[in-house]
This record gives sequence, structure tokens and C-alpha cells, in this order.
Amino acid sequence: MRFNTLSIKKSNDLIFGYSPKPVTTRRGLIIGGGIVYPELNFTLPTMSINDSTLTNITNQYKEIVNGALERALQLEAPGLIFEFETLLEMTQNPQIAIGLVKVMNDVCEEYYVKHGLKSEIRLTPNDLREFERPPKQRTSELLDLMIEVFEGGLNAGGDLLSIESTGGKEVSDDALMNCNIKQLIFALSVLGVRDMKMLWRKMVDICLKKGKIPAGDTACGFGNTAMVLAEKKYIPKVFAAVVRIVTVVRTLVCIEEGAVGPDKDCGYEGVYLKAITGIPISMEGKTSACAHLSPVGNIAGACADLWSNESVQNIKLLSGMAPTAYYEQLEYDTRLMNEAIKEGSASILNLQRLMVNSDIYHDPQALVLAPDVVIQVAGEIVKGKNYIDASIRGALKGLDIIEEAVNSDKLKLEDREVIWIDSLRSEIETIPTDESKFVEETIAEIGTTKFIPAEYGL
Amino acid sequence: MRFNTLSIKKSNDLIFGYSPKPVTTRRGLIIGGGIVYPELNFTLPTMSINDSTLTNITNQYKEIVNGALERALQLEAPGLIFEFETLLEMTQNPQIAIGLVKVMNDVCEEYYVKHGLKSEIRLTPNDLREFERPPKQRTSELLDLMIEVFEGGLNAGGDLLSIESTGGKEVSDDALMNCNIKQLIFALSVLGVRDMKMLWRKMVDICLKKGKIPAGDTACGFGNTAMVLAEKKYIPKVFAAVVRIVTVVRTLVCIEEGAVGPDKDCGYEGVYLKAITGIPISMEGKTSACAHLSPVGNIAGACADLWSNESVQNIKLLSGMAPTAYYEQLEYDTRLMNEAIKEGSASILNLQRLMVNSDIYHDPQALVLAPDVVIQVAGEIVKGKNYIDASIRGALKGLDIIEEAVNSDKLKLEDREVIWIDSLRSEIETIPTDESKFVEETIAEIGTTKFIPAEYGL
Amino acid sequence: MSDLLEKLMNCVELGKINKVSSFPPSLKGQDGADELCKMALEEGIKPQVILNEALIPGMSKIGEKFSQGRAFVPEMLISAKAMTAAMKHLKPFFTSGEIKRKGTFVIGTVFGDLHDIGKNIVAMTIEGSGWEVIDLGVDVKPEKFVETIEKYPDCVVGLSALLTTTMANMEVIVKEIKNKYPDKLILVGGAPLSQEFCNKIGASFYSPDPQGAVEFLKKVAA
Amino acid sequence: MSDLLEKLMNCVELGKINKVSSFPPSLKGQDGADELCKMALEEGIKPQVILNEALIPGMSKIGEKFSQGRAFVPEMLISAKAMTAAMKHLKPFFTSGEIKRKGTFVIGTVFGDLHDIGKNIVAMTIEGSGWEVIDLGVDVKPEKFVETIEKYPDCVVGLSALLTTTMANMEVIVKEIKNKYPDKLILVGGAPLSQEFCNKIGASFYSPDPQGAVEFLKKVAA
Ligand code: B12
Ligand code: B12
Repeated sequence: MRFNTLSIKKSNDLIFGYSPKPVTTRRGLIIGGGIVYPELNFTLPTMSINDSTLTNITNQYKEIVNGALERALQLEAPGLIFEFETLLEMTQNPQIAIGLVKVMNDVCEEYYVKHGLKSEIRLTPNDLREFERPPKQRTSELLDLMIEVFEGGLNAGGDLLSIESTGGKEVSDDALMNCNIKQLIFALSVLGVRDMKMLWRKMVDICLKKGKIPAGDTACGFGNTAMVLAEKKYIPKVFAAVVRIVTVVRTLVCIEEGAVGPDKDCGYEGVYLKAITGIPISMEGKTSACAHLSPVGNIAGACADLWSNESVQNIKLLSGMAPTAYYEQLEYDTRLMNEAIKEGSASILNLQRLMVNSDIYHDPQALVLAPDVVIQVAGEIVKGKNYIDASIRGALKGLDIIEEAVNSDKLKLEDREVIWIDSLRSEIETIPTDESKFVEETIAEIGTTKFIPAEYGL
Repeated sequence: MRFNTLSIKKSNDLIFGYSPKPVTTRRGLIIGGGIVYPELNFTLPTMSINDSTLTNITNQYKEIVNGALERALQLEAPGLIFEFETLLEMTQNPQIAIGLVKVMNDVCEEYYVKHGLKSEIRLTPNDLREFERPPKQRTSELLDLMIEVFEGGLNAGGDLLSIESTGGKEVSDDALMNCNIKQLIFALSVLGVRDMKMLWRKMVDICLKKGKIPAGDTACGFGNTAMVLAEKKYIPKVFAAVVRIVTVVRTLVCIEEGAVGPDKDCGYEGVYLKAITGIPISMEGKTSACAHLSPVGNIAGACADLWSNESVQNIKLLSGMAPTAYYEQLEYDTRLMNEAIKEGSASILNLQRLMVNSDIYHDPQALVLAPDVVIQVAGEIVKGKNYIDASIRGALKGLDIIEEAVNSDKLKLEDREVIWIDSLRSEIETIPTDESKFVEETIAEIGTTKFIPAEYGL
Repeated sequence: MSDLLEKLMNCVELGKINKVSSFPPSLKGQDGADELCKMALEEGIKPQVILNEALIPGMSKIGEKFSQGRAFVPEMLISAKAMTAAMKHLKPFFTSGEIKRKGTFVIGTVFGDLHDIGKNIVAMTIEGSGWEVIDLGVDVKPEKFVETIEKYPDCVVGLSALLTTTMANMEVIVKEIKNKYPDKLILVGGAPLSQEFCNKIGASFYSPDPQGAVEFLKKVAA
Repeated sequence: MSDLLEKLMNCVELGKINKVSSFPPSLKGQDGADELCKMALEEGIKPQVILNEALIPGMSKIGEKFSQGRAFVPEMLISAKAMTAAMKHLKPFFTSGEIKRKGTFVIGTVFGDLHDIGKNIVAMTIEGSGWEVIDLGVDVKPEKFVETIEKYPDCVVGLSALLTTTMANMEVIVKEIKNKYPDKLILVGGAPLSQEFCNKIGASFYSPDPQGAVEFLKKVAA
């Protein structure tokens, strides 16, 4: 592990709008430099993607960007990011993805030239490799298509490159449903970490060659899957909170490999990455209720540098198209934060305290996002002698903090939740920190039909 | 005019969550008593209302209430209000409206009994009279249908009664498009005021008889119509700001007649009513972007006792049904305010200042909602010797404040906006404060084909 | 273009109705659309030329400004008044058939729906582009549309709706019209509508704004 | 009910697989579903009775708790494991035809879509209610469904989709199935779906949750 101290050491320095290592985009947005910008996410309404619908699709993406930028102009906004997360067919046919980036970037450029309005496209191709089961993380031809989209999309005007990579998901899916924390940690801190190293080395290289920004990854398929399942009461919240902590270690790897932020939304590990590495981050909270409900509506914003809605279909609301409406909501959310920033650090901490107190004791998943908890848990993580050890330390520390909150009666949990604290702890304590031993043990347990060790260099 | 002093005299006392005269609902929500509650608004997706769709419609309303209450439970919410604004066919067929209130109230009751979760239904029948042109405000048989819905809906479980009454709208529609401020003031402070007196006397009587809460009215069809037109750049924002002030005088009448609040959303005059009369109010801001865009996303919340989304169709978002998602957003917005309330008045004023500064100098419509501006303008309004005089005073004071903000370079307006300040002022100055004279002048100008004087007791 | 026609066009664009009208302040005391149109006729300029080269271009200039967000509705309304003042002089030539409008456009807000602000703007814009507009008002039943089409068999029809519940009424109206007039062109608009919905109910064209309707009608008339 | 069957039912509900399994702690050291089922057969209780009065009720109890939000998925999974341990002993009687399942349910996530968590829960719940479940996995093409139906002509089919873009693929699959098997019952589900969409694509039944599917299948089997 490259990082063994925290970049931000005091929770008072872990705030929204500022990060120790701000990132400047091509059109001059300084992310983490004292302004929180909206990051608008959007997707298609119910429809097929094929040749006959391509014109329609292109128009829709164009209109989405147009609609948001027009509104941004009216609201006198300082700037915004568009995240373009490709859908399956767009990555399978790179020309589609690349064409859409171009169309959207042209609109961004037009508003920039005409009105000085700064916006950028974050390009997030989806990880195709999970389509093969067991997936061939390294040898799959699907990887070539992804790289074609990375390169072509950046050439076409994307400025930030991201992905929600899925190494280890073939193991984590079952682990989540069974609440098997050992297998989950294996999925993330062995398989996930190894895949991230391989993939992000490539992505960072491409960005460096093109002068673009290798932004960051997110363990959405792990952490947010757990959260959505917990919201539905399918798995314990305590478990989901621990999963969130374990995702940190995995996602950290992209920064070790050269990603510089802003880290992606769709997960909440960003706040840990910010504490550990100092990069700026994108977070999502209440205004992503269009995409999923969550127990972290306000607290998720406590340290955000970008503020996202995760995803909304391009459908009509009474006011107009949903992406425009959601852009407006994000803009007002960030205006509030930016007013506090204008007033200085006391005001930032005042607003942050409200955001934190709003959610902290309603759910253990909120608790582990509180800045002082993040500093404590992140402090444990960086002590890890390897990724597994780091995960174990973080998870145990998180459980201690949750337990303390329960014992002091601040956090009220049902009994059927509370019993998971102990049982997770004792499970975690049996995990060997030695990687090859852990691999051996796990293969003995789940075999190698689900995942192919060689595809992870094992 | 009954009110000739302000109930709240200092802008520091004009805050969210507290009003001098809190209102307690049947199930024990204390509105204006130290907690800001969400007020969820919703409507049907694209569909017809007829016998064949009635079961479907009933199920939809039931599911909306169920979905929000289930989520409220999960979020450990202190309570919420549902506003049921009837659609045309529901008021034309009172049994439909009444049946829907019953279905929804049953769900509210179930959650109250089972879980202690407090919720209430605000019943807002739509004003049918505008369907006849020129409308017969007093003699129309449509009034009987409305009264049937008032009475039946309250019997069926509605606890708060409201309406967006439309007296004077037949004149204001053209006045808005022509930006004719004289006719607009005539529509509101002559016709509107007279109609409100007649209608609200009836509504208050019904509520008193049934032990229900006569909540309040809103000049949505005037003020928000102007705002939506201004957002589209169809009319000047300066004009829309002045219209907003003039709506205050009209809506005040419902309180003179006995309405006690919480005043309705869908307009922003509530904050003035709170300052003048001390009643609690419902406001809408950024989280009503589903219903209309606005320049007042944060500032609208500065003095809210209920926080509303105005309206959202019952359609699917990625997370689930839109009303549930919007409920969640409202809940997090109010949590933030309620955290500040828990910390005490300094914290309330800190958060309020951010909300205000966020918007105040982006648009004159925001400016006139700032608490200190409200206190100044409301102070002028209550000096009025009659409703017309009050409107004139308020409008002129508002123009002065806008002008000052422009001159001091705080508020930046295009030239084509600025010229309206003077031209509106000189138009307003020609208005006679004597009602009969004003009536005479206006009839000479627009005739009596559009409106029937007798229907306003003229 | 003759100096006179250019002046007339300006009067329409700026909303100068006649000599005594005080708006716009910059043209105070000068001749307005009323006087200039009369003069143009007296100078022997063909009515069709006056219409096509001064009045319609004047309105279309303000219409364009409006659709770019650089003019307010009241400015458009006053331009429309100036145009009306000029048209008064052309009326006899319409009656005699010497000049023709581009076509007839019948518009109304569908039954159950009272929203008419948007519809009025559309009506005004289309009128300004040289079409005769028959405005049926709000809450208009299918029969009323059918009756009106009987009177103006070559008309194009426009429907407006602002409520998600009255959108469905559009379908009823389209059906009843197409029943009798299968080829009738029907434009639809209003905030909750979409292209998809237009296709679904079998209407001919959807536009989110008046400008789109004008463009479409241009093609129809050509 | 015999004491033995009641104990067996409890083991399924609580997820007690066999004597050595440590879960749930409260039943440590006691017989589990494995042992109890064997005993029941040895005591001469009819396999069909064991299935209908112990195993299915045990699963349906945990299923109910789950659908009321009072049990977690891992608890349901462990119940399913306990049931499987018991079923092992009943297998010969299925082969011989002495006992029967309620029917066969073929389920899969439609092509283009990899989301399977919801589908798996549905599969498990339906299995627990006494149906044989053939799980085709994710990213399933129409042909695969058609082939499988050929093998199990009386089956009911279930389709799952989680993406607004793959919902459309459901329509393709429904069409291809109905082409060959016009009367085939097809259930659809997944977060973005709605009753309306189900109607539109001509599927037989939509349920937002597994419980709804179980209820529907009950009626089918009855
Ligand atoms: C003004 C207004 C009113 C006014 C109408 C005044 C009038 N004379 O029109 C009043 C107050 C009367 C009113 C009443 C009601 N309203 Co209203 N109203 C609005 C509001 C605020 C603005 C609409 C508007 O004028 N926009 C400006 C115009 C210029 O835009 P436009 O209409 O979209 O038109 C443009 C385009 O669409 C297009 N276009 C329009 N028509 C056509 C036609 C053709 C052929 C073409 C090509 C183009 C085209 O060009 C126009 C110009 O650019 C909207 C809010 C909103 N966000 O839109 C609610 C809104 C439409 N109303 C709403 C509701 C619910 C109602 C009521 C039912 C409320 C009630 N319970 O009483 C009643 C309904 C009465 C009835 N049966 O019609 C809801 C609709 C919700 C739903 N389920 O659909 C809205 C969305 C408000 C909300 N957010 O909840 N309303
Ligand atoms: C987990 C998840 C993933 C995991 C999937 C893991 C897995 N093995 O399934 C991973 C990370 C792989 C993933 C990938 C992607 N995902 Co995803 N994902 C989710 C997430 C967070 C939760 C889904 C879930 O499991 N819910 C819990 C289960 C239990 O609920 P359920 O599936 O709805 O099932 C229940 C009911 O619907 C019903 N049911 C389900 N099926 C059936 C069938 C029948 C017959 C019946 C009767 C009932 C029924 O019963 C179930 C139990 O109650 C959702 C977010 C959300 N809000 O839902 C996004 C979400 C669905 N994903 C989304 C997207 C965009 C993607 C990607 C395209 C991202 C990308 N760009 O790479 C890829 C797509 C890959 C692909 N082609 O499928 C979007 C979809 C947006 C859209 N346009 O539709 C969502 C909504 C996230 C978002 N807010 O943007 N995702």
C-alpha cells in the first residue's frame, strides 16, 4: 500500500469544496478549489438502442446537455460536470459512445465560447467484462472495446475518465446475499485490488498520453448494491456499513496507480479517499433519490467537491425534462454550500455539522460517513500492512464505532441488526492477512468455477 | 384591512420552523412549533379520469400515501402532510374526491395507530368557477359542487382545508401577458379581495362547524403564472416580482376571514402573511423543481414551516415511484432545518443566511423574499388605508428596493429589465386608491365582457 | 425595398401603432403602422407586397427576437397591435380576393383544460407569420373542432393541453377529426407533451414552441 | 400435526440444516432438517405429507417474514439450504412419481441485462413454495427460453429486467415465446417495470415482488 498516513489529519479539515490536491479541467473548473459544482447524471428512458433509434438517442443526449446548460446560464452558475456513463450497447459499439461524447462536448464548447460557461464531460464507460461468467478480467476481448471507448471518447472531448470496474464482483454478489464478510473482503481486497491495479495502470497511461484527467473509480456494484439491499431490509444495515468501509481499500488502488480525482459518485468511499490521499471527490445524497433511496441524504454532502444525482431518466416532469429539473436541484444544493464557503471555515463547519447531525444516528451506514469517524477509520486503514490487513482493520474499527454508538444509546438498532456486530467481528477475526493463505482458504470454500484465479494473476 | 401592524417586527424573528401562532392538527403535528415538516404533493400520470379508470386511480393514490409513509417510517421522520389537490373531474364529481380522501386518510390512520407516525391530509379542491367565462363567482352552480367537496372531504378525513381561489383571474391573465400593472392590481386587490371575502367566510364556517382547520389560500394562478412566464423570459422578472408583492394583499383576506394556516404552497406570499399575521406557512423551493423551475430555490425555505414539492406525477423513477423519491428529498431538506432548530436561534439564523444569500441577488423575485425585505415591504403594506392602497404601497416599496439593489450593483439586471422599474412605478402612481373610482376607470378601459361586476358585489 | 416599406416594417417590429401612440418613446410623434400602410397603398404599392415585404417580416423579426429570449410578450403583443392597425387598410383586398393569407389555422385548448397562455402565444405567432387564425378558446369539445373544420375545410388544426389528465382528451379529438377528415393536419403542443405522445395519438406534428409550428406551417404552405 | 413434522418445519424456518451445523445457536447439538426428514420417512409418514405439511410451510413462514421485512436474505438462504438437506431424502419419490411438485417455473434475466439479485430471490421464493425452478441465469436470449419450454412444456415462465433499455428486450422474448406457445403464462418483474408495461408487451402478469408471483402461481396450480 502506497498511502500510510492521512493527507487530511483532522476532521475539521475534511470539508466540502476544498481538497488538498485540487484538479483543474481543460475549461478551467478547479475541483476541490473552493467551489462545489453539480455533477449531472442521466440516462435514456425506456427504449432500445439500435440503428433505428440512434438519431433519437443522439438528439436526447444533445437536449439533455443543452437543457442543463441553458438553465445553468439562467441561474448564473459557475460551472458543472456531465457524467456520461455508457450503456452496454454503447461500449459494445464504441462508435456510438464516441459519437455521443462528441455531440455533447460540442454543446459544452458552444456554451463555453459564447457565454464563458464552463462544463466538462466525465466519460465513464461501463465495464463489459462482467458479461462473461466467469469473467476473463485480463484476457477478454471485451477489454479491447473498453479501451477503444476510453481512447476515442477522450479524443472526442471527454476530459475526465472514470469507470465502475467490477473485478471481484463475481464473488461479491453471492457474498452480499449470504452476508459472508470473509468472501466479501476476498472479493474486494484480493480480486478487486488486483484487477484495479491492472486496469487503472492502463487507464492512467491513456490519460497521460492524451493530457486528460484520470479521475477515479467507485465500488458501486459492491457498496451501493449492499446499501440498496439494506434499504429493502434484505440484508442488515450493519453489514452494509462494513461493506462500505471495505470498498475503500479497493478503490484506493486507482489513486495508487495515478488517478487524481475527482473520484466518482455512485459509491460513498470517496470521503475516505479524500482523507487518505487528498484528491477531490464527487458525492451523491438526497438529490440522487431519483436513482436510489438512501440513509445518507445530507451527510453524504459533508465533504463533497462535486455533488451528483447519480442518474435520472430523460423523461418529462411537470416542469420540463427530468435532467433539467435535477440539475436545478443540484445547483441550489451547491449554492448553499458555496455560500458557506464564501463566509469562511467557521460557516463551512456550521453547515457541515447540520448535514452530519441530520443523518449520523439514523443508520450505521450514515455513521461511517461522518468526518470524524472517517478520520478514525481511515487512520486504521492506512496502518494496514497489506490490502487485506487494511480491510480488516477498517472493518473492525468501524464495528467498534457502531457498537459504541449503540451502547451509548445514540444509534438505535433493532436486535436483529445488533447481533450482526459480534458475528461479523468474529468472522473477520478469522481472516488470514497473508494473501496466499487467504486465497487458498477461499478457493477451498468456493472453488474456482465462479472466478478464474489466473485472470487476477493468481 | 384588519391587520395594521406586523406580527413579526424584526427580520431575525422571521425564521423557519417557528411562527407566533402555531397550528396543531388532529394527530398532533404542531406546525410552526419548532419542527419543519414535509408537505408532499402529487398528481396522476397521463391518463383519463372516468369510471373505467377509477379503481386504478384509487390504487394510485393509496400507493402514493403508502409509499411515502413507509419511507417516512424507515427514515424515522417526525411526521408529514399530504396535500390532495383535486383534479377537475374529482370536484365535478364530489364522490370521487371524497372517496379518495377516505382511502388516503385510512392509510394515514393505519400508520398512526400502528407506528405512531403522524400525518394529515390537506384537502385542496380546485376552483371550478373559472370554467365559465366570464365566471359567475357567486351565482354559479359550480360553487355548490365545491362546497360538497369541502364538506364531504373534511368528513372523510381531511384535516386542513385550502384552495387556490381564482377570483379576478379572468382579468389578470391578460394583464400578465400585457404586463399591465394597473389591471393586475385591479384583478387582485379589487376582484380577488372581494371574492376571497365571500369564499373564505364560507370555508371558515364549514371548518368551524366540523372542528377542522381552515388553512389558507394562495395566488398561484397569479404569482406563479407570472414567475413561470418570467422564467421563460416571456415577461420581465421585475414585473413578476411586483406581482408577487401584490398577491400578498389578496391572500391576506383569507386570514382576515378566519383562516389560521398553515398557508398553502404554490405561491410565495406565505412569508409575507407570516410576518403580518403570525400564522405558519408552507413554502416550496428547489425540491419543487419537479413542478416548475424557479429563481428562489433556497430563499423560499428561509421562513418555511412546511416544505413542499408542489406536485409530481406518479411515475417511475429509477429508485421507485416519483412521489416517494420526492418525499425523501423533502425529508432530508427539512432534517437540515430541524437540526439547526435543535441548536437554537443562532444556528437557525446561520442556515437562513446561507439560504438567503444563495439566491437574493440573482433575481428580483428572490430579493423580495428575503426576510428583511419582507419586513420592510410588509410594513408598508399594513399602512395601507385599504387593499388598493396597500397594494400600491407594497409594490412601490418593492420597486424602490429592487432599484436600490440595481444601483448598488448587487443585483445585475439586463437593461431591458431595468427600464421596467421606472415604467411600472409611473403606472402604479396613476392608480386611484378610491375603489369605486378605480372600478370605474378600469371598466372604461376593459369593459365588462371579461368579468361580471355583480359577481363581485360591484 | 422602398423606404416606406422599411419604415412600416420597423413600426410593426417596434410596436408603433400610429402617430399618437406614445410607444416606443424613440418614435414619439412620428407616423405609425396605421399611417404608413395607408401611404403605401396611396403610393400604389401592391397590397400583397405590403403584406409580404413589410408586415409579415416585421412580425417575424419580433417573433424571432422573442423566440431567442430577447423580447417580452408585451412587446410582441404591441407589435401585433401595430400589424392589426396596418391590416385594417388591407381588409378590402382580402375580401376582394386580391390578396390571400397563407392559410387558415384553427386552434383551441382541449376540453377539460383552461390553460390558454401558451395557446395564445402560439396563435399570435402564427397569425404574425401570415396565417388567418381562428381561436376557439379553452375547454373546446371535439364537435366544435369538427364544426369549424366544416367551415374551413383547408385549415390546419392546432391543439393545446397543459394537464397530464387532459392530454388524453387530445386523443379523443384527434380521433373524431380523423374520422371525418382522415388527412387533416393536426399540430399538438403544451408543456406535458412529447414527440412520443404525438405519435401515439396519431397527430401530425408536435412542437415544444411556437417557432416550430411556424416552421412546419411554412412547409405546408409552400 | 405430528410432533416430528412440526420440528421439521421449524428447522426449515430457522435454517437448521443438520445436527452438526452451528446455526441457529439456539438449536445447537439438536437434530436438523436432514435427520428429522429421514426419521419421518422411517416412521412411515408419506413423502407428500412431509413436503406439504413440513417443508413448504417452513419455507413459506420464512418467506412471509421476509416479505414483511422481518427476516434477511441470508436467513432465507439458510432455510433454503435446510430444505434442500431434507429434500435429498425425498428425491427417490420424485423420480418414482410418488410425489409431485406444483409445477415447473423457468426464470431468467433478459439478454443485455446482468442484474440477478432480484431474480435469484424470486427463484428461491418460488422454489420454496413447492415449484421446481429452472434458473437460466442472466443475459438470456429468446431462443434459450424457447428451447427450455420445449423441454418443460407445462412450465410457467418468469422474466426479470432491471434496465430501462433491457425492458424492451422483454417484449422481444414475449413475442418469440408467444409465437410458438400462444397460451404460455409469462410473469415479468424488476424495478423499472409497471403493470402498464406488462400489458403493453402482452405478458400475463406483473408483480413488484416475489410474494405476488407466489400468489399468482398458487392460483395457476389450483
Ligand atoms: C398558469 C397556470 C395555470 C393558470 C392558467 C392560466 C391560463 N389562463 O392559462 C391557472 C391558475 C388557471 C391554472 C389552473 C390549473 N392548473 Co395550472 N399551471 C399554470 C402554470 C403555472 C403555467 C402554465 C403556463 O402558462 N406556462 C407558460 C406557457 C407560455 O407555456 P405553455 O403553456 O407550455 O405553452 C408553450 C408551449 O407548450 C407551446 N404550446 C402550447 N400549446 C401549444 C399548441 C401547439 C399546437 C403548439 C405547436 C405549441 C404549443 O408553446 C407555448 C409557448 O412557448 C403551470 C406550471 C408549469 N410549470 O407549467 C401550471 C400547471 C400546468 N397547472 C397544473 C394544475 C394541476 C392546474 C389545476 C388542475 C390546479 C387545480 N387543482 O385547480 C388547474 C386546472 C384548471 C384546468 N382544468 O385547466 C399543473 C398540472 C399538473 C398535471 N397533473 O398535469 C401544473 C404543471 C402546475 C404544477 N406544477 O402542478 N394553472
Ligand atoms: C446491484 C446493481 C447492479 C449490480 C448487479 C449485481 C447483480 N448481480 O445483480 C451491477 C454493479 C453489476 C450493476 C451493473 C449495472 N447497472 Co445496476 N444497479 C444495481 C442496483 C444498485 C440494485 C439492483 C438490485 O439488485 N436491487 C435489489 C433487488 C432485490 O431488487 P430488484 O432487482 O428490483 O428485484 C425485486 C423486484 O423487482 C422483483 N423482481 C425482480 N425480477 C423479477 C421477476 C419476476 C418474474 C417477478 C415476478 C418479480 C421480479 O422481485 C425482486 C425481489 O423483491 C440498482 C439501483 C436500484 N435503485 O435498483 C442499479 C441499477 C439498476 N443499475 C443501473 C445501471 C445503469 C447499471 C449499468 C448499466 C451500469 C454501467 N453503466 O455499467 C450496469 C449494467 C450491467 C447490465 N448490462 O446489466 C441503473 C439502471 C438505469 C437504467 N437506465 O435503467 C440502476 C437503476 C442504478 C442507477 N440508479 O442508475 N448494477
